[in-house]
Amino acid sequence: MTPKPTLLKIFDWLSVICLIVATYLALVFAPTELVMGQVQRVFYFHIGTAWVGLLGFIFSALLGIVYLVTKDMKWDIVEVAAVEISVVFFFITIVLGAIWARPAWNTWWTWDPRLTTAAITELVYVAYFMLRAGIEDPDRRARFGAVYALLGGLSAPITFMAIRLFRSIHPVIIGAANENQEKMSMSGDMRVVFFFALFAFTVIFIDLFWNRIRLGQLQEKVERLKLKVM
Amino acid sequence: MIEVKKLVKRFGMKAVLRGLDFNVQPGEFVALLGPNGAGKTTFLRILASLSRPSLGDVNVAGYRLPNQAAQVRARLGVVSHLPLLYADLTAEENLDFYARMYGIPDAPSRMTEVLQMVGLEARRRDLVRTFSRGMQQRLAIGRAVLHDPEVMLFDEPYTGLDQDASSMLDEVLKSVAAQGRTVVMTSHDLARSEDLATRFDVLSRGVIVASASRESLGNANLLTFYKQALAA
Amino acid sequence: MIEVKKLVKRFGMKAVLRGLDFNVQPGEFVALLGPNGAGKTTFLRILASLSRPSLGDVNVAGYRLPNQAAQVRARLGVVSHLPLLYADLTAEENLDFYARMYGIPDAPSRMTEVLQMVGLEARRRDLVRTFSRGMQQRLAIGRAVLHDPEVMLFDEPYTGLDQDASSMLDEVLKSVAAQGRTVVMTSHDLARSEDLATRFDVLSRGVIVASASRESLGNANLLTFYKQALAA
Amino acid sequence: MQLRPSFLKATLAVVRKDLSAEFRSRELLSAMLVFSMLVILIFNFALELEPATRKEVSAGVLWTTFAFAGTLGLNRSMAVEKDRGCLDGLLLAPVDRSAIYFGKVISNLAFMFIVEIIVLPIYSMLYGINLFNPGLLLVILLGSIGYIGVGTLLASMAVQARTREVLLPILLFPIVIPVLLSAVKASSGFLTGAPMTEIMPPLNLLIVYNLIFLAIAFMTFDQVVEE
Amino acid sequence: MQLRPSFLKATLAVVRKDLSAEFRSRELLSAMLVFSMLVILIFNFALELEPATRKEVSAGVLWTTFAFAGTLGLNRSMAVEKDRGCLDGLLLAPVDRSAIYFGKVISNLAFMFIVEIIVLPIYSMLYGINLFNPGLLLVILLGSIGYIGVGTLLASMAVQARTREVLLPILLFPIVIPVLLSAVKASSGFLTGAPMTEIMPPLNLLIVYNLIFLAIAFMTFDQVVEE
Ligand code: HEM
Ligand SMILES: Nc1ncnc2c1ncn2[C@@H]1O[C@H](COP(=O)(O)OP(=O)(O)OP(=O)(O)O)[C@@H](O)[C@H]1O
Ligand SMILES: Nc1ncnc2c1ncn2[C@@H]1O[C@H](COP(=O)(O)OP(=O)(O)OP(=O)(O)O)[C@@H](O)[C@H]1O
Ligand SMILES: [Mg+2]
Ligand SMILES: [Mg+2]
Repeated sequence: MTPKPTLLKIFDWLSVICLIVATYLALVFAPTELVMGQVQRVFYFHIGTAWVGLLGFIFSALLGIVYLVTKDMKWDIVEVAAVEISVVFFFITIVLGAIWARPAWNTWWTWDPRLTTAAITELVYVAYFMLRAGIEDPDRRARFGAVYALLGGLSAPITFMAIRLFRSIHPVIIGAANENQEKMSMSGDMRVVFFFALFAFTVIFIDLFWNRIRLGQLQEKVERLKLKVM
Repeated sequence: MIEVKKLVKRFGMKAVLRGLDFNVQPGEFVALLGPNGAGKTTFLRILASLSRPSLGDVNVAGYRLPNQAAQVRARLGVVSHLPLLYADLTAEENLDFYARMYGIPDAPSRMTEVLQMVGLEARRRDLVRTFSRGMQQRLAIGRAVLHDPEVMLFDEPYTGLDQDASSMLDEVLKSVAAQGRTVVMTSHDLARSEDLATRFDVLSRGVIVASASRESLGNANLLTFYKQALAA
Repeated sequence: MIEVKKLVKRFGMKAVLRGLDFNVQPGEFVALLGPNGAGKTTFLRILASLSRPSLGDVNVAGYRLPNQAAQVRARLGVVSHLPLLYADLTAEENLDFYARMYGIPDAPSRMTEVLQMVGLEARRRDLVRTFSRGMQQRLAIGRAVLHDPEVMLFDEPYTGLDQDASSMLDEVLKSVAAQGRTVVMTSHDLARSEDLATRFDVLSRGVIVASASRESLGNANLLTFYKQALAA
Repeated sequence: MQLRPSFLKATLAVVRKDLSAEFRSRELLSAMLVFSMLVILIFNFALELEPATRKEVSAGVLWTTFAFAGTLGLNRSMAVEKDRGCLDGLLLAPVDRSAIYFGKVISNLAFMFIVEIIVLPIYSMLYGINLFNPGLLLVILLGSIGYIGVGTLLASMAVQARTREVLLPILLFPIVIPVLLSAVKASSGFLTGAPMTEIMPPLNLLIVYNLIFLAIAFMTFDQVVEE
Repeated sequence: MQLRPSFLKATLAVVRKDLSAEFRSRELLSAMLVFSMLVILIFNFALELEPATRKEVSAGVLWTTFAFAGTLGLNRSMAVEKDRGCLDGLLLAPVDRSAIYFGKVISNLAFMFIVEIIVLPIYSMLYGINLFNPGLLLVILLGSIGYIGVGTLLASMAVQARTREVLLPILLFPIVIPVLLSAVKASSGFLTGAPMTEIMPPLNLLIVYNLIFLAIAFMTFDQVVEE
């Protein structure tokens, strides 16, 4: 077994530090938002996980294309890793969103385009795993997974764009189309925390992603050894 | 007619074919023998372009697989243990469909010819649903020879057939061979293989472990040859 | 052990069995031969109480069908060409389930015994999904003998098995017969039937057209006997 | 060794087998759950449920969701038996066939209940309606029994047909609509806090249906599985 | 005789074969039609649709009906190919695999259209809403193409899976919801006589989706049917 690369070890530590710092910044450093109060602190994690989740889904679609072109199993492992981590992160986004929605909109959930498209996106990737579970031949499993990830990848940008395409109560901040759209005013400190959260979750994502790829490779190795023994 | 070099086929980690070499001259009739799970069906599916090789060179009828699959397919007839027929169409409609898919000119006369050959002329307008196992197998063979293929692949064509249907199949196979077509057939029935084939290859654990022509086998028993090949 | 009188089985209008008479003494091993569609499977399914006779008397192991089906079932072991096994359970769990369904006392020791007999002791904790065709067939036989039945029915048990698996099955069948069990087996493989059975019955168009014991057959060839029976 | 297991033991053996197979593959439960979520989602789109009308229709949406997810589960549960001849294996055992029927009913019900237990709180959250109402839970219990009782019988017929991919919902829905209808009525009664005099008629109807369906299924299952 | 048929001829051969098999058995169309009626019925019961709200939701109900009936049809249409190895038979022909894909898409579309043509007047009658609106028909045409286009691809994957009884709706619905959603929006725009500026965005979205889905399916069908 190959030892853990040093860079990965550094990443492991870096992501732990990032998580701690981001938590500190969000819970303590960031100013309390005037309108919504303490619960607004959830925002930094909400946006952080959503960012890496969506990015991972789009990435998995690209990896699907790469697999279909190269037919190299290693891309399948990477694709599964991307989907798996993104599904978890995106689930956290939804849960945090729901927690935030409770005080902000006085309900856990509402059938707003952003929320609905987010739920659909999550279901696409649950279906992705069910498809894979139903196929025994690993090559075919990889191919079907790649095709489905490619189709599913469309739903990630839609989820992102949903609030811009349809009327929505979910606020837009990044590139808000026009000024009269509801917009949360971020103070300078908030902005700092916001960007740090994005950075922190990117680091954490990369670290988990890398570790998950290594796990996939080790699993493959175990399979191979098992076959040799048999 | 068939040239296979260092063919490897993996399902995931598991290598089912591991560097298989296989050559068939035009007009040869090769019986491919081997235990359950040896990879016979897998190998025939690769020759039929239904499955992609993981590694290695495969040439069939002068064309390379998988790149020139369409050319190979036009020259190939396949009989698997499933009938590949539509139960809700008549015998004629089934053949007509495949005739269109192969772009056969003058389809009606060719269809009549084939139906006569497999002895189903009288039932051409009956639904395949109403056919017995033996009759379906006949039609499956008719379907496979419709476009007059140069190479034919048979995967356990005798499975589940009774004596009559088996004799019919014997005759069809002999006539196919007599027309100079190249044939590869898998079977667990050594007696039948001995009757028909001009060459016997034993596939075990993903490679051809022994090969003998009818002449080189001489008076030796095919069963002993097969057992020795596996024991080695 | 088995007494069948004037058995008729219709599917709608079509009579598949038409007044069939059939008797088997305890300890006999009957090979039931016949062309595709003769009604062999239909007949075995009636003996197994899976299908109801349209007319006629059927007695198995001293009980009448279909009225005393439960008593018959407790004394009957069946191997069909499907494995009757759950792919998502292990070998052990499959046997355990059937042991419960047959109310077998002391199931664990009986299961071990059976697994040893069919040579699957080492794989008892593996999912059936991962078994090869031959191994599944072994386990299917293990399942069928679990409750130590008096009568055993085999429907084409050799289909698709290779030489090794077939020899294993030969041995299991011989040991089953040696234990004095009554066996009825259908097969298209005359050579195998000749090796195993003590009696040969030919079923054609829904009736038994010929029956010969091993002794009465003497030196005559089974194939000629079979052909004559069908020609008559 | 000509012992025969008791009715109860045979039933439990079937249940045990189904649960341990499902525990291993989890394919049936996950399929039912995901499908439930999808049906709820599609309903929401299709009907653009306004907050005002939600409370009135949520009993309907809930039962439709259960009905669709249930068909999926029933189909798969019987297909597993049919595919590798296992149904024949069951029928060959020296047990009463109704023990097999009840075994399948109990395991299908178990799957249905698990799905319902997960869907209910999610639905409560999504629509902001408190569904943890003992009356509603009773209706769900009764409605599921009726639905699965007749569904298991019809699924055993459907998997034996040539068109088995499509047959079950077509057979099941028209038969089971009375059950669903009374369940919807009783459920929305409990949800809107209607007086018991309004709730009792559909509830009684539901009980009567359950009894009739189970009795019929009990008596005819034999005929359905035999050739 | 080493001729090869043109792309068009191969596509037409597949369509012709499907249509004549269906013309004989009629099992697919009848199943889809009966199921459509059942879905409409269940909607009506479950939701106790008031005449007032009907007009607003009828586009939604209509599309949900089509979506459910469509899954049934797609599943059966691909199961027929898979069951007796016919899919292998198709793949053995010396034709481009996308010709097979387009052939299946066209015949599935034909079945879908037939069902829609029958369901529309029935729905109009049941709910007293005139659905013969050229705009609506255009939306139905476009929506069905998108739905069947991606559905045929996913059905070819689903029938190859172990859990094929349950997989198709789970794979298909989340992917195809954007198509259904824009179809519902555009349809109800036409039904309520909304201005074209409101109808165009979902209609454009629908066209874009159709193009993307058909392009992806066209390019990946090969991968899905090969071993
Ligand atoms: C793709 C998924 C999502 C993304 C990218 C996303 C992004 C964002 C962003 C950037 C904000 C901050 C807006 C601002 O403060 O001006 C926000 C706020 C919020 N999000 Fe999300 N979100 C997603 C999904 C969800 C989900 C699924 C929920 C609910 C279950 C949710 C609930 C909320 C709530 C309640 C707020 C605060 C709204 C307010 O300030 O009034 N979000 N989201
Ligand atoms: N699609 C697949 N995915 C994974 N493994 C496969 C697949 N197809 C075949 N195999 C495996 O490959 C091996 C060879 O199978 P194959 O069907 O080629 O054997 P065979 O020689 O035809 O056997 P038989 O005599 O039983 O027909 C088996 O171990 C089988 O489990
Ligand atoms: N359930 C059924 N409904 C209608 N016809 C049936 C049914 N089962 C069998 N048949 C018909 O009964 C006849 C006998 O079938 P059966 O399977 O018993 O033959 P068999 O002797 O086992 O043939 P084979 O050697 O091919 O296995 C066939 O013509 C078959 O089509
Ligand atoms: Mg094989
Ligand atoms: Mg038979």
